[in-house]
Amino acid sequence: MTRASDDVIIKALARLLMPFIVAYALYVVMHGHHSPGGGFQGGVILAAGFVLLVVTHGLEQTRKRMSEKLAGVISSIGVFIYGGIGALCLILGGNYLDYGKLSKILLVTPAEARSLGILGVEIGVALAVMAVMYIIFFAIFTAGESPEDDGRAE
Amino acid sequence: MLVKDVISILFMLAGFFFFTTATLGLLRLPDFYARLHATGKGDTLAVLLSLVGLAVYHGFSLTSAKIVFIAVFMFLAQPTATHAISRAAFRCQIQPWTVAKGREK
Amino acid sequence: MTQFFLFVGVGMCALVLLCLYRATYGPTVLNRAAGISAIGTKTLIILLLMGVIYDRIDMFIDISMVYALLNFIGCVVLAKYLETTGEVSC
Amino acid sequence: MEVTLLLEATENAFRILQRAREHAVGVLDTAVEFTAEETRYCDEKRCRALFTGAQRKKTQIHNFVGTSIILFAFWMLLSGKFDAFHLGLGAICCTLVAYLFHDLLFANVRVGDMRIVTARFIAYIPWLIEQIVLANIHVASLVLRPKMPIDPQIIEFKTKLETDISCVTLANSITLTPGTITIDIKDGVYYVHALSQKVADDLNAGEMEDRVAHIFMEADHLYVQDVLDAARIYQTLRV
Repeated sequence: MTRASDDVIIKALARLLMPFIVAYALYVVMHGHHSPGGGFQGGVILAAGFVLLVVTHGLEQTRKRMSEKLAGVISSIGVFIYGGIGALCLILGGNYLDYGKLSKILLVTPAEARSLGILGVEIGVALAVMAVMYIIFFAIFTAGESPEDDGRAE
Repeated sequence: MLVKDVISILFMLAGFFFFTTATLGLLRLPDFYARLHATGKGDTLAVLLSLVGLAVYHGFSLTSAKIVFIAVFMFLAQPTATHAISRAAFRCQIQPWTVAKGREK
Repeated sequence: MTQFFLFVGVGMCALVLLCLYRATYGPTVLNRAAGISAIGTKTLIILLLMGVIYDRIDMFIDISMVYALLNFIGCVVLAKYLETTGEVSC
Repeated sequence: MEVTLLLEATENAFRILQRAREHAVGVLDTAVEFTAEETRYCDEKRCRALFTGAQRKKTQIHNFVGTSIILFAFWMLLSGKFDAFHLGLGAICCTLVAYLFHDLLFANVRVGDMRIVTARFIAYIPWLIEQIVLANIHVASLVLRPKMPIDPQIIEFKTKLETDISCVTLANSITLTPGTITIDIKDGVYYVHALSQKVADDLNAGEMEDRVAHIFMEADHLYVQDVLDAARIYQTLRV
């Protein structure tokens, strides 16, 4: 899809900026409870970083770091983390996503448990959003023809 | 009024002046490539000057370090974005405006 | 001092309106891309000025960093798309 | 009569046998030589594979550690919270990112000459900023004059720079200096859009290219660091 053209400048810039973009996205996710941002925004920035990598370095380089299958697994894990924390609060006798009740199993005060619970939910949301955006972009970019599916289709 | 404020105001005004010239260039120049001259150079320096002005006003702290980081990022990214757009035009065989072409019209 | 930043911000908004002319009526899609890129850099400064005026610059600086990042990525992706499809004359 | 014939026949047979023996010895000798050659070749190949493997492993570890340290500094700049919980989160995140992207940040960089390159690059920046200010004054004077005196043209020139990063520095510097933007790079040929004849001539003089080549040490002692690295690794392998 992407030609092996010699776009040295954009490639080199993407190479330099890519680790910083991903680190910044993780910062947005992890500090969601006392600065703007949170799971959804952080996940979108993560996915934007991967989009930049696909556009500049081609599909193969990106597949080496994260394949579509792994992205599918990660999206399920993200939803599971979110739902799991909510259900755990239900089991411990509170409402759905009532983080204060988590203090019984985390052995901390309810305030700290609330902070940790929000952090966990945000990580789950970020993983799910990132993986789903990544899958959507791959489906558009390859026009639905993934080479991983070739063996099964025939 | 403090010395810091005066320096900050000077930087901001210089940045605003270069933003204005960049915008006028974007509107007035005759051709796509020539317009990129205005935005690619003008916006880089204007953002740099404005960010330095804000950092001076805010004083020395972690926030001004972040502002300097944005300045470095813009310094790298703005010429690259300009190059990306102009390369797309060049690969699609769009010819630049020349004086001879301007006279014909 | 706050008033000065307010005036600069208002002037910047006027410049954004001027750029919007290029982004709307630009003869081809490439001119629109250049105009939108210019609007992005001005918006970055407007966000920081808002942060100074509301005294919440530690919050607005994260937003403006994301804005700069997405402006750059959007520009590169748009250029790549136009280059691949070759539909630049509309 | 019969005895002489018999003697001659025996002598002939002996001579043939002798020749056959010499031939066989020759064949064996060449075979032995070939085998020795083969073994030496195999040894060399294995040695070289070991050497490159060790070198790659070493650069990978260097890259991983360097990326993690730089990202952790970046994280502390962003976070601004220095308690154990947030620093721990930062360490985990930075290690993860460095594991995923360790080959991106430092591709084609030798560790030894990093310091000189950084120092020269920092010395290059003030000149660049001066050029940017000149460029903006140029654009402003063009735009504010009612009749814009421009004569745009595309010029091409071939560069002598080799590595990616120096090409990128030259291209972005061209974009930021008065009257020129880089449009394309194809096989080392730069296509530059210039606003007037004068700036095009300035660019063809090649002052900036020499400066960039000086920063990334492309003109002088390019291969000294390679030789030093190789000598050190060979020594450790031999002991």
